Amino acid sequence: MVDIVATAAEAVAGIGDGATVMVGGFGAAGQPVELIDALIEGGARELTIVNNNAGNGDLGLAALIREGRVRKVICSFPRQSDSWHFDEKYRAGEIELELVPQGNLAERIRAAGAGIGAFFTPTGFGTMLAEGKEVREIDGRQQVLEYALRADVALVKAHVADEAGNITYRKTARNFGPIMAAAAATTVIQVNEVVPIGGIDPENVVTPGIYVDRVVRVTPREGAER
Amino acid sequence: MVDIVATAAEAVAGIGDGATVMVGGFGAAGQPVELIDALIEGGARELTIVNNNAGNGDLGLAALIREGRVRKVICSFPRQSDSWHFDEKYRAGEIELELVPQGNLAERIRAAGAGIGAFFTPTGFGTMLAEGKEVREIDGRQQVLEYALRADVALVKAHVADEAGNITYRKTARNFGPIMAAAAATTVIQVNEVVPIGGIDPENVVTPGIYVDRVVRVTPREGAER
Amino acid sequence: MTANGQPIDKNGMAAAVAADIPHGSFVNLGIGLPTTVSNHLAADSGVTLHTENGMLGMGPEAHGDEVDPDLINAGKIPVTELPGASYFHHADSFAMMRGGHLDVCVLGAYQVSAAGDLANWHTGKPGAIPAVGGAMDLALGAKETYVMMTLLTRDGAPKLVPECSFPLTAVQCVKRVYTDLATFAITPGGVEVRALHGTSFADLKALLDVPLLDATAR
Amino acid sequence: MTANGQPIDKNGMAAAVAADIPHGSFVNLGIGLPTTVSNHLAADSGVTLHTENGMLGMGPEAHGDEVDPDLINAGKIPVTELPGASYFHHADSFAMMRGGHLDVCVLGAYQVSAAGDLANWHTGKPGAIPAVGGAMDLALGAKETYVMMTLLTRDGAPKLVPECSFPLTAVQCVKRVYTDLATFAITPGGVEVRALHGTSFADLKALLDVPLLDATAR
Repeated sequence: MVDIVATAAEAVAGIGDGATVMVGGFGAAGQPVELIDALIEGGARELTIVNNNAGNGDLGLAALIREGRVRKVICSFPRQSDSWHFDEKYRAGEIELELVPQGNLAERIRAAGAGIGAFFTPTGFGTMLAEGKEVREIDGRQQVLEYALRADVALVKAHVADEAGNITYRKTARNFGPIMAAAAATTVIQVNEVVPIGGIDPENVVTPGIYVDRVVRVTPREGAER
Repeated sequence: MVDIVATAAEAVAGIGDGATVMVGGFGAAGQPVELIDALIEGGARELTIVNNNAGNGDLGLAALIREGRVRKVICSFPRQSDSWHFDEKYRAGEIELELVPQGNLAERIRAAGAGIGAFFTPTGFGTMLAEGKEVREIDGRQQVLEYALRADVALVKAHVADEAGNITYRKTARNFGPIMAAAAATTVIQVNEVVPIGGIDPENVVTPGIYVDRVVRVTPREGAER
Repeated sequence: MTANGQPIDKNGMAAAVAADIPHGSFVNLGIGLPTTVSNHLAADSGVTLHTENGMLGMGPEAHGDEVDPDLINAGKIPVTELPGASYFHHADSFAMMRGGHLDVCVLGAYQVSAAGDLANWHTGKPGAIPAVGGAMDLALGAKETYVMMTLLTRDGAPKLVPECSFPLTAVQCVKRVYTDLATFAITPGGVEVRALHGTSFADLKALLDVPLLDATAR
Repeated sequence: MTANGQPIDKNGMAAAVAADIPHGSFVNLGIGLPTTVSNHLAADSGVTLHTENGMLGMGPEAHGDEVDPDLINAGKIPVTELPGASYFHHADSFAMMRGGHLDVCVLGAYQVSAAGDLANWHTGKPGAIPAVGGAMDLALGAKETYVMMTLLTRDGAPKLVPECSFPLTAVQCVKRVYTDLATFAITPGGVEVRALHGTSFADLKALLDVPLLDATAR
C-alpha cells in the first residue's frame, strides 16, 4: 500500500550506502529534482544510478554526482554539453560507467518489472557494446542476449497521484517513470498534485498503485511547470 | 496511415488462405465479432488463429471454427463449458492446438511487436508445456526460452478511434488488443465510435495510430454495450 | 494432540485464507473456489483484487443493471469496478503478476507436493482437452501462493503428496495449503501443520504419506 | 556524365531527404542535422514524427510561451504537440522503433560502409567519453534508415568507405545516403548513385574507394 508522505526527506528515507537507484527523467523532463536533493541531504554514498543521462547542468543528478555520492552510472547518454560534473569525475577515474543503448536500457528495466530474466534483441549486434555477449540468429537476424536491470529504489517525477497511489504523467516527462516504478523494490514518486481515490479515471491510470510505495507532493519550482 | 473504411467486409479484405490471424478478446469481452463474421463471409480457409480461447458459444471465433476455417489454434484456454465447436473439431483431429500459458502468450505477442526475438521466463519450467525447450538459470531461477509470436493480421475490438487511428478501449475489453495491434503486419480495428483528430487526449491514447491500418465503426449489437 | 473442533467446509476454508491475507495486500483469486475468499475480506482489509484479464481494484460480482459485458473477471463473470481501479492490457497485466508484484495468489489444486510443487491444470487423462490459462503464471508470479482444496479426493486419496502424479503447473511454488482438515505451511524445513480441523495431528500423520511437523502451538 | 549543377548545402540535403519520404510515413529524425528535414516536409505530407523520448505527432520547436519543460524532443529541445499526438513511456517508445513500425529514420554519420554499416556514435578516440543514446536502436529499428552527411571530412577523407574504421553503430542498416555531392542507395547489388550535385560520376568514382553503380538515369 502506498504511503502519502509530507516531505521529500521522508520519501527517500532508508536509501542506504551502495544502493542501486533508478532515477526517472530524460534530461530535465521528468527528473525528480526535489527527491534527488533529499537524497543528497540524506547522505547516502557509493550509489549506482540508472538514468538515461549522467546529469545536466548543476541540479538534480548532476549535483548528486558533484557531491561524490555516485560510484557507478548505468546510462545511454552521459556526454553532453552540460555534463561537466560527470565528465570531471569520469576523467578522474572516480566514477564507473556502464553504457547501454537507450532501447536496451528501457527494455532491460521493463524486463525486470515484468519477470523476464533476459531477452534477445538485434540492437548492438556487431558493435563494441555487445562484445563478449551471447549472440544467436533468430528470425534471420543476429540478436544479442541482454539481462533484466532492477534496482533497490526508483525515484520518479510524475504529475498526479490519487490516494491509492495511481499515477498519471505529463507529456514527454512520462519517459522512464512507468518502467522504473515497476523495476525497483521500493518506488518513490513526487507529484504535482494528490487527489482523492476516484480522482483519476481508471482508463487513464499509467502507473497503477501496486507499483508505488511512497508519494510526496512537491510544489513546482518557479518556471518548472506551467 | 490508417484507412477508415465503411464496412467490416472492406476491413478484412485481403485476408487469404493460410493466414495467421490474431483475434482480440478474452471470452466475449473485446471479441471483434463483426470482423470475424466478415472474415467468415470472405471465405478464407486454413487459418491459424491466436486468441486466449478457442471460441465460446456459437458466435464469433466459435462460428469461424464451426465453419471449418481454422487449421490451428494458438491459445491458453480452449476447453470451456461452451467451447463445443472447438472440442468437436479437436476430438475429430480436424484442428491443431498449440497450448501456451496465458502470460507467455501475452508476452510472446508483445515481444513480436517490440522487436524482441525471444525471452527467458520462469513460467512453465518443469512442466509438460516446456518440454524440449531451452532452460537456463538466471537470477537463481530456472527460466524457459520463449519466442516472439507474430501474425499477418490482427482483428481487434476497441472503443473509440480518431481519424489518425489512435485508439482507446473500454474496461477489461482492452485485454489483448494493444499487443496484438503491434504484433501483426496488418491491424484491423472495429470501434464503437470514430471522432475527428484531436478528439482523444494524447495522454490517454492506448494504441497509437502507427499500429493501425484499418478502422471500421460497428453499430453495437443490442445488449452488447451499455 | 487430540481432535480440534470439526472439519471446515469451503466457506470455512475461504475464511481461513482471508484471515491470513495481510492488510493492504494486492491479491489474485483464482477461478472457482478461491473467488469465494473475497466474501470474507473485511471492508477495511485494504485488499486490492487483481484480475489477470487486465484490472486492479475489481469489485464484487455484478448483478442486474450493473452487468457490463466489457467488465468481467478471469472466470468471465461480470464484475464491478471499485474506486481507485485501473485497467491495463494483457501483457502489462501478466507483467504485474510475473514480475512478483502481487502479494498473494490463491489457487485451487488437484495435488500439492511436500516440496510445494503444484498440479492444478490438467488431469492428464487420455482424451482430455488441456487448458492452462494463467495457472502457470499465477503459481509462480505472486510473492506467496496459497492453495485451497479438500485434503482428500472423493475416493479418499490424499491430495498433499510426496510427489505429484498429475502434470505439474509449477515447481516449488506453494507456500500454504488450506484444507478442510488442516492448514499447512510448506517451509524449507518441511511441511508444517499450522491448524487442525476435526482431526488430530496423529490421525493426520497416518492419513498422509508426507512427513509433517506440528506447528499448531505456534 | 558531366557535372550536374552545384554541390548542395545542408539545407539542400534536408530537402532531398524530405522529397524521398513517402506520403503518410511515420518518421524519426535524429538529433542535429536530420532534425532540419522537418522544415522541408510539406503541410500535406501526412508525415507523423516520432521522438524516442515518448511521443508521436511531434510538432515544430516551441518558442516563447509555447515552451513547456515537460515537452521536449530527443535533443532535449522544447517542441510542440500536433493534433492526433500520443504519449507513451520509454519502453513502449523503443518497442515502437525496435519492432519495425517506423517507416523511415534519418541519422547523421561519421562513416557509412559500402555494405550499409553505420558508424555515428563514437569517434573511438582515447579519452573520449562515449555516449550512444538511441543511435543503435534507431539504426536498426526503422523499415528504412537514411543517412545525411557531407561526403568528405574537413580533411577531405571520404565518409562512404569500404569498411568503417570508427566503432560501428549497427551492421548493414543504411539504405540511402544523402550527401552534398551525391545521393546513394545501398542495395543488395551494390552502391548505386542516384543523384549527383556539382560532380560527375567519373569524378565521384575517383573520389571514393567504393565500387559505384550509375543509377542517375533511373
